[in-house]
Amino acid sequence: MSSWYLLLATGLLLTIGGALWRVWRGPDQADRMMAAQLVGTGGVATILLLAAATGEWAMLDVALVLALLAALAAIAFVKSVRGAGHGDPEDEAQNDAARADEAPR
Amino acid sequence: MSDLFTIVMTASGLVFFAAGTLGLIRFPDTHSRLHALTKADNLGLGLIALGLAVQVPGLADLFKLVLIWALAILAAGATAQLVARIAAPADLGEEPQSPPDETGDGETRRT
Amino acid sequence: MIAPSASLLYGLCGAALIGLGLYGFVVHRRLIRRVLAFNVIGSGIFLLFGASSYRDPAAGADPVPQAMIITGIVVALSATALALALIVAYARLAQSGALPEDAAPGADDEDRP
Amino acid sequence: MIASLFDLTLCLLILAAAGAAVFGRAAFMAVVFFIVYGILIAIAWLRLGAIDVALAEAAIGAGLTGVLLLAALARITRRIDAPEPSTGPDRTTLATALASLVIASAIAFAFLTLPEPQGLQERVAENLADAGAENPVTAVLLNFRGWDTLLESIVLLAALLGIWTLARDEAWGGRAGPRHVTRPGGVLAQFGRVLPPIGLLVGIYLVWAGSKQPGGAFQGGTVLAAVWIVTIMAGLMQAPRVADRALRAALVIGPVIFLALAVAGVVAGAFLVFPPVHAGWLILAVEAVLTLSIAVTLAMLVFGPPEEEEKP
Repeated sequence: MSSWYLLLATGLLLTIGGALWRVWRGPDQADRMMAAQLVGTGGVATILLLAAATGEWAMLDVALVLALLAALAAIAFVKSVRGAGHGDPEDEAQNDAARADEAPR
Repeated sequence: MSDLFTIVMTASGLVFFAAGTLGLIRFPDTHSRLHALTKADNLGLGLIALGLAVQVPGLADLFKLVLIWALAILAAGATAQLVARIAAPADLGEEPQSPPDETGDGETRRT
Repeated sequence: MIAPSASLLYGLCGAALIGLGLYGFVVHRRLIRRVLAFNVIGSGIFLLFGASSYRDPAAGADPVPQAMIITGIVVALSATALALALIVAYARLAQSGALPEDAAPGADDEDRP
Repeated sequence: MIASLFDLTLCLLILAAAGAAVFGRAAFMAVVFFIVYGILIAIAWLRLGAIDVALAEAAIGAGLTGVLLLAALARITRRIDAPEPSTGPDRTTLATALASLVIASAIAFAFLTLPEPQGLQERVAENLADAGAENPVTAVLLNFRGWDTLLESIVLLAALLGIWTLARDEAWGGRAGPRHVTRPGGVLAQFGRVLPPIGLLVGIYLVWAGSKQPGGAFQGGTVLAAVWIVTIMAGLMQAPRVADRALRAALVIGPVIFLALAVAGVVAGAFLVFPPVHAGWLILAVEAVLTLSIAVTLAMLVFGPPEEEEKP
């Protein structure tokens, strides 16, 4: 069983490699960020399989932390696109305010 | 028996991951690539977690598996929404059935 | 053929990372790229350290290097935070992301659509 | 054999991500690659049997560092002069590449010719019973090499002070970092409501479990800091004022109590020595306050120096 898990995990790494290609190609920043998101999900799945392969189930905690913080970078990214990194990516009116605010002081 | 279940489930999980990556590489624009990512990958993760659920030694580990999947779905749902809103609207031109982009103003292209 | 051990592969990977980071640290003009390269050097050293303490997997992972690496990761983060804050403050004052003595044109970055 | 295949693939991915972070043309792309790199390195630590390190790397490398870099990049690029055209490799680049190659090869050679490993596993295992923690890494961090941890918590504070000195005079005392705005009831605000309860649970669990299994004050503290950062980025809370007394108390309570216990150890025998009988609860107490201080300090490091508050 252990070999099976490792084989699958290697397969997952290859899909992560595909995502790396998309981070490289872009073309948009959004593409790069979402591909990084896939690496996060794939990484979580890889860790689950590693835990099963080695029987070290404490590794699940690492997957848990990774899944918990998966959104952190993406949120920082959508924030960074608006204003000085603190705007609301969902609100047009406040976007305008944020843009006005970012004019040189 | 449970080993067979695990093998089938984890293998199908990998298939979904592969499909997601294929979509990420092959789909023509940002918004359809978002679809590939958020749906296929989280299904793949769910299948792998389900397959391993019959192997974990304790109830706590089972709970962790469920929590991991729930968190991954939550994160993917929220971030896909947010990133889709700021993705460059040029992509939308090729995709008429997409909802109108409320906020996109092409700022993603700036840097 | 004997399969290479995990420690061997990751140790060599760590050495290569140090080389990569060193190159980027010297060549890049933009300060934020230097911070990235510096972090690559750092994690390469950690990986090398961790791998060299895991050459005998039967004995288990050595807890002392692990503890030191955790300390190192946290210190690297605080150094990165300070460096980035300095770079942001510098960019605000000098309207530039690179130091004046590095002003000669070189490989630089641009996000292209 | 399959294990080696996995390790080899992972090493190649790590090198690809690091290479792209170093060689990539766009700064944003380099930052994204660095985030990806952090995730991959965390997996590598699992393959080296270091689950504790993997936890720290997952929380810091893949989580906090990404936020820091993206926020800094957003603030720098707005002010930056037009990017300059890239030129072909000149003599300096070639010389640097050659020098880096030589240094990396020398390190690889040194690694390959290391003498037989003489790890400290056995020494640690022998003394684990008196250490007050069953997880050997926690025992090393808080007991055997408590010095490192004590000084590290002070290094964190020093870095924060350095960042705070970058505040402009008129902004001093104000809230750390920019004020985040979000649409009430929007996706981000909702996400910011759902995540913190789970994150708090996970963070505290990691600290509590850290005495027996992988986890501990640093890993738990980082998760708690990340949760706080999410709440503030979602606009549900505001960062505290840097002049706030409660904030300052939270920043120093960890190092202060650790230091006080270390000095108290002089009475029992030596500096920074926990008597074996009491080591268990003493370490738990130090971990609890350290977690608080580490979480608050890390979050404040990410928020940055205080800035002028926006006029509503």
